[in-house]
Amino acid sequence: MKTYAKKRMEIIIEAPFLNRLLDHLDQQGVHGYTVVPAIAGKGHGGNWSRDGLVSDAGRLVMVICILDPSDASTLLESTYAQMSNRIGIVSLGDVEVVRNDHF
Amino acid sequence: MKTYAKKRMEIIIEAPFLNRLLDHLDQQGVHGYTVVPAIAGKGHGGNWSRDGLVSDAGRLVMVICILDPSDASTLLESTYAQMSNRIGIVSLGDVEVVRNDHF
Amino acid sequence: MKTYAKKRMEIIIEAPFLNRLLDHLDQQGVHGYTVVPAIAGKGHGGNWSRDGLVSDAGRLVMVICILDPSDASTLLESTYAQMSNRIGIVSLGDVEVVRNDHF
Amino acid sequence: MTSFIELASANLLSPMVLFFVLGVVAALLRSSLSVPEAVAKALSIYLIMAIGLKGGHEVALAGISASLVYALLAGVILSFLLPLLAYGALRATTKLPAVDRASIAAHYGSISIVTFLAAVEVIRGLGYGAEGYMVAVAAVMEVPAILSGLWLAARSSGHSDATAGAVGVDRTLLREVMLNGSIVLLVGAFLIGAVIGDKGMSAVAPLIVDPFKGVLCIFLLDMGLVAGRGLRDGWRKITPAVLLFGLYMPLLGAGAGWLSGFALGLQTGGVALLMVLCASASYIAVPAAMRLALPDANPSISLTLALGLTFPFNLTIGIPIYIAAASLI
Amino acid sequence: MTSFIELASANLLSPMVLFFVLGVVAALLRSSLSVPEAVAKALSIYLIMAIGLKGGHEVALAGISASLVYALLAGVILSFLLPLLAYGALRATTKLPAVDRASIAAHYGSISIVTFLAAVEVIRGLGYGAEGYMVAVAAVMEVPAILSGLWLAARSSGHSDATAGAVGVDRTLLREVMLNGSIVLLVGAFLIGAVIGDKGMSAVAPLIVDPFKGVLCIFLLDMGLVAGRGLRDGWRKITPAVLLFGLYMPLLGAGAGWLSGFALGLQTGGVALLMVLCASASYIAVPAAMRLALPDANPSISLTLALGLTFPFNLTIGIPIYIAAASLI
Amino acid sequence: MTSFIELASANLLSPMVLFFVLGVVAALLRSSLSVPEAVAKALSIYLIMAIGLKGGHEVALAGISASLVYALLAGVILSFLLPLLAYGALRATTKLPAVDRASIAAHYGSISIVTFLAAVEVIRGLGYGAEGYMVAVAAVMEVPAILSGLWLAARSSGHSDATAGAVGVDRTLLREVMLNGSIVLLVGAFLIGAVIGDKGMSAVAPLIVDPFKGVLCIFLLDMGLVAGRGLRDGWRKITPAVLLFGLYMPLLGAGAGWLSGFALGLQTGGVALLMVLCASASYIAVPAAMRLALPDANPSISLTLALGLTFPFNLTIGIPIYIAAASLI
Ligand SMILES: Nc1ncnc2c1ncn2[C@@H]1O[C@H](COP(=O)(O)O)[C@@H](O)[C@H]1O
Ligand SMILES: Nc1ncnc2c1ncn2[C@@H]1O[C@H](COP(=O)(O)O)[C@@H](O)[C@H]1O
Ligand SMILES: Nc1ncnc2c1ncn2[C@@H]1O[C@H](COP(=O)(O)O)[C@@H](O)[C@H]1O
Ligand code: NA
Ligand code: NA
Ligand code: NA
Repeated sequence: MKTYAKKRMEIIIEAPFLNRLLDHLDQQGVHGYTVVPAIAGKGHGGNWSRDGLVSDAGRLVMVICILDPSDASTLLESTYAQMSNRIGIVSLGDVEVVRNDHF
Repeated sequence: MKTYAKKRMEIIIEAPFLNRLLDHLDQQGVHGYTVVPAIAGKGHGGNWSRDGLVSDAGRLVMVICILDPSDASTLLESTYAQMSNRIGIVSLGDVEVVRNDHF
Repeated sequence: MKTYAKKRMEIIIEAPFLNRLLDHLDQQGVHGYTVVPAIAGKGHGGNWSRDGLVSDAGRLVMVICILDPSDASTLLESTYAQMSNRIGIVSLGDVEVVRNDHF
Repeated sequence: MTSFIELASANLLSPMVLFFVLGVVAALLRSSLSVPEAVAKALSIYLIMAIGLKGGHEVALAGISASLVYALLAGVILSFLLPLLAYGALRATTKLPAVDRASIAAHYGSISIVTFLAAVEVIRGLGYGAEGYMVAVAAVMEVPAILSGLWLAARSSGHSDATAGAVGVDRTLLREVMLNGSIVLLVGAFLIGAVIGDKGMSAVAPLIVDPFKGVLCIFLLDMGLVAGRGLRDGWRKITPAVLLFGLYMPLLGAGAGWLSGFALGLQTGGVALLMVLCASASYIAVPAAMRLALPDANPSISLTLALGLTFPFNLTIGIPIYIAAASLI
Repeated sequence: MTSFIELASANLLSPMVLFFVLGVVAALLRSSLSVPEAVAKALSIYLIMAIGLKGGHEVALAGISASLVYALLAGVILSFLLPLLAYGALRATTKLPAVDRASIAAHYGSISIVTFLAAVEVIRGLGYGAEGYMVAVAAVMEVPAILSGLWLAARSSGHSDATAGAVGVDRTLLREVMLNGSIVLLVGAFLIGAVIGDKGMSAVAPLIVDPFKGVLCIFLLDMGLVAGRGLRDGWRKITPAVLLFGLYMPLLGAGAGWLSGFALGLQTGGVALLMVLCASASYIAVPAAMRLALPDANPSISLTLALGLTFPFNLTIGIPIYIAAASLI
Repeated sequence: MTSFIELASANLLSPMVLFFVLGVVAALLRSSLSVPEAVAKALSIYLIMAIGLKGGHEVALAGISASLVYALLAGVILSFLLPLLAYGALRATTKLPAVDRASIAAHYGSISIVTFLAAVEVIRGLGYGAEGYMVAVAAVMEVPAILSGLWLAARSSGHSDATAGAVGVDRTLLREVMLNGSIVLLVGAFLIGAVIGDKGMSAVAPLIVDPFKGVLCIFLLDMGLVAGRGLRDGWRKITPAVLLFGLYMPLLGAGAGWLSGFALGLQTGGVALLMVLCASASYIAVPAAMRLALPDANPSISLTLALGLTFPFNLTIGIPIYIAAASLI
């Protein structure tokens, strides 16, 4: 089956910032993304766990975004600029998809 | 440590269709998969959020399936055929594993 | 934008073992990880679903850990040794990141 | 008709309606207020369990009568026929594709159990009598409309395009529809309510009966949040003609319910409840079934209609209208 | 023995048992009915907190007595010894590997708090007296069985294979077992119940006491769903001999509880409760501990036995049998 | 001052405080006990809804008075000014960077609704009178402190570094802060409580009023777990000087509340509640706002202070102190 090379961007970010990040992705013309909950984690800022939290602060979410390789570099740069001070990380991997025009 | 090349298939699909998708994977002889919840997303069909939903409709889940490269192409094709009209996306990436025979 | 090659380790493991796994990662000097819930799955040991479970037993979680390629092999080996008898799987993929020193 | 205005304003100032409005407003303002999915599910389990238990208990007290059997039959027939009415109305007034018409028709033939619950509270508050078996009527009205909708879709696609096979009602689908969690729980709780007797009922009453209205308020807050979010996003996807359908279809349905209730000789509250069942549209069991059976139908149109327009319409002014109409008999 | 049949059928028609059955049926039919994990955890927090508070309060009212101390001692000893009995029975009647025998034995030596709760409700409904401190006995019976099970596993693996080291009871494991959430909450709520007095108790009673049975019904619905799912999938993995164990082992345990309760001079309800504790098998604390300590043991065998067979057996006909037997004393 | 000791020990033995302590102990022991996030959110929705409804209902009964307006004004002013006090105190006694001082200051100017709830229960238990509108005062005190904190941060960063622009209070932020879920729900429930009258209130009372204290216990168990976890991990990140701030700042705030309550001529309970509001620090609305507005501030310092030190301090000995002080007037 014919597949097309795309990039898979994975952003792990603190929950209060999520809406702004998604607005940013929308503005950058990203076609789609999916948000997955995280339940615990550790980073330079120490570890956290979602259990029992009422506030969004102190909780992380993961945003998965499959995009065209030609857009990846610009998006990575602008996203990274948006996030720089925030608690969170961004990574980029290679994937193949079937529907080239969907992403 | 010796590792083996495998494919990681990631399917994001609307929840009501999940059981049928898993039945399909079972029939195709897939050895294993893991389902992860999604909490929000956006695609061509607009955006959605899981909060407060009672019905499965309008909610998405993510299925992760690590499989042998030799099976990947057939499975991608048959899965894609099953899903075509559905809300959702499929992507395929490369990973390495230790236990070759487990997948 | 300049990016650096890293490894993305994805561990799917039964929940009761999670704390020990994280302690192990800490001891191995891993800089960070994120834990994502899983809601259902299938493997050689049969299928499971998280719905309605009260006990941690019978439930799986996914640990995502982005690390330096130079550490990947050792970590894979030691993690695999820790887990061998457990219900779960480990896979390793390639990703790029912006902040080289963060991982 | 002063009494109708009194009735309507009493309804609009009830905590249930106000919490629904709060939810809608919060969602439209993009507030971060939200009810976690697990909690929304728990609330719906509670409400369905409670209504099933109480209904079963009441039927057991009253015994199985001919009028119960007739009412069940009427419910099944209404649920089968209302989709035809809705489908025809959509064809006459909108340009929606056939598959969307069929999907929406299935939603409107089926019922909204929360609208039913809200109406039960209002009717009880006003002191009207209602048959205890109306819960059973609600239960039997959930599924037939789905079959009608699928038949409409298959029929239309048979004429117009080639993918007819995809629409066929296969066995798996039928099982999934009949064994939808909310249906199984409603029927199961009904049967349990029918056998546990007064002793069993009084054991569970402090959970099931007393806090019921309060829980309904929280659930309606959640429904308001979901409906408001749906309106915010779905607004642009529906044309004025489709929007109008969401407001007149409940009245058509209620009309059919009024006639049937009259023919069945139900009490005033019973007639009003049958009207509510006919007027309301499903947003739990049917949407999931439609996603499985009619993947080409656009889910956001039917959800915006059922939850964003018809539900609030019924909750706020529909219920008082139906009660007023029922009391004319 | 008419009274036993009456007792059994009253139990079988209680809302608690019926909701459990509804859950099992829904799961076997593959209905989409499910209770979200977060809600199931919340229900178990509520139930454990309630039972702990009530138990502590009752003990504080009655004061610490010699009979309380003896009962606690008996509980610890029974929990240590019952796994030996179970292990032996499994070796005699099944071909399971030693590590599975040890794991199952630990489950059966420990207790099921929900079975205990259900029994308390039945016994109270029948008007039998029971010692308030039985909750404390339940608490002390949770852990010793785990240690016995681990000792059995270590002993057998010492003889047969080389990975003996992996089985040793390390410090971390012991801490994790003792500090399991359900155990900490039960003990903590017990202590709180013991000090808050009547005033504190009446402050929390509208949440903790009144809706208790209703919550238990929802929890049993969930247990039924999980048990039914387990049966559906686990059925093929257990042989008839293992299956049989899940039905006769509770009777063996209950026998040991009967003798001990008689020796301790407990009231009828107290004897029945001790029998229930001995007859029931854990499916919350022990499975998690076994996954940590004995990763080679197959978790689906022990869960199918404890939750799929022994739990329903005790809930439906076990409890009436134990009460009938206790009332013979 | 025997009465204070009595008061304090009665408070310390209340189920609410004991469950908080149980949570802290369980977390420090690394027990696996935890409350799922969805359940914690549901509990907070319940508590906020209940307090809002009751407050609105009481204000509607009493009517809008001049003293209500003055109290609201005082609340707004206190919430604006307390951060200045906190910021100054932190500059005088600690070496924290300006952005952390500003963030912490915002937390302390705002309020903790759970501390308020706990105080209401204690005050009611003791029979002191309190103004029904104190809930409204609590609501208006949530936000102004956030603006003060941001102003402090902008001012200091204007002097010292170049990234001043990042701190500016943009429109989006303001909307996000004002429309925080907990604020919208509190205000909405208050307004609903004000219009539903006695009939509406009695409909929801079995959920909203009766089980309230029990739910508060479970929520405090959860707060204890989160606070204990925060203490375990955050301990090393705060210096003794910062730690001290978490203990004396509530007293400073309470002092300001005492003076204001005296000036406003509030009843004893009202003065104590205003002290509690001034003494308590936010850990729901403010932390989320600070993460958005001041990403450079270290969130674990403010959370450890607000939830790990000040909250337990107020809950255990703060509330009795404030009541004793208020009763001196
Ligand atoms: N190397 C990593 N791999 C996966 N997740 C990470 C990694 N580093 C950080 N994270 C996640 O990002 C969050 C913030 O990291 P930090 O900004 O380093 O405190 C952590 O709590 C983790 O959830
Ligand atoms: N490019 C993408 N990257 C990640 N997730 C996506 C992407 N496109 C779509 N999705 C997910 O798939 C769902 C359906 O997409 P669509 O069929 O385009 O409406 C969306 O709601 C997202 O959750
Ligand atoms: N090939 C696979 N791809 C994704 N997840 C898997 C795969 N195999 C196993 N798993 C996950 O790991 C769990 C344990 O697998 P097993 O040890 O094979 O029973 C399963 O329940 C799945 O959640
Ligand atoms: Na209808
Ligand atoms: Na036992
Ligand atoms: Na304050």
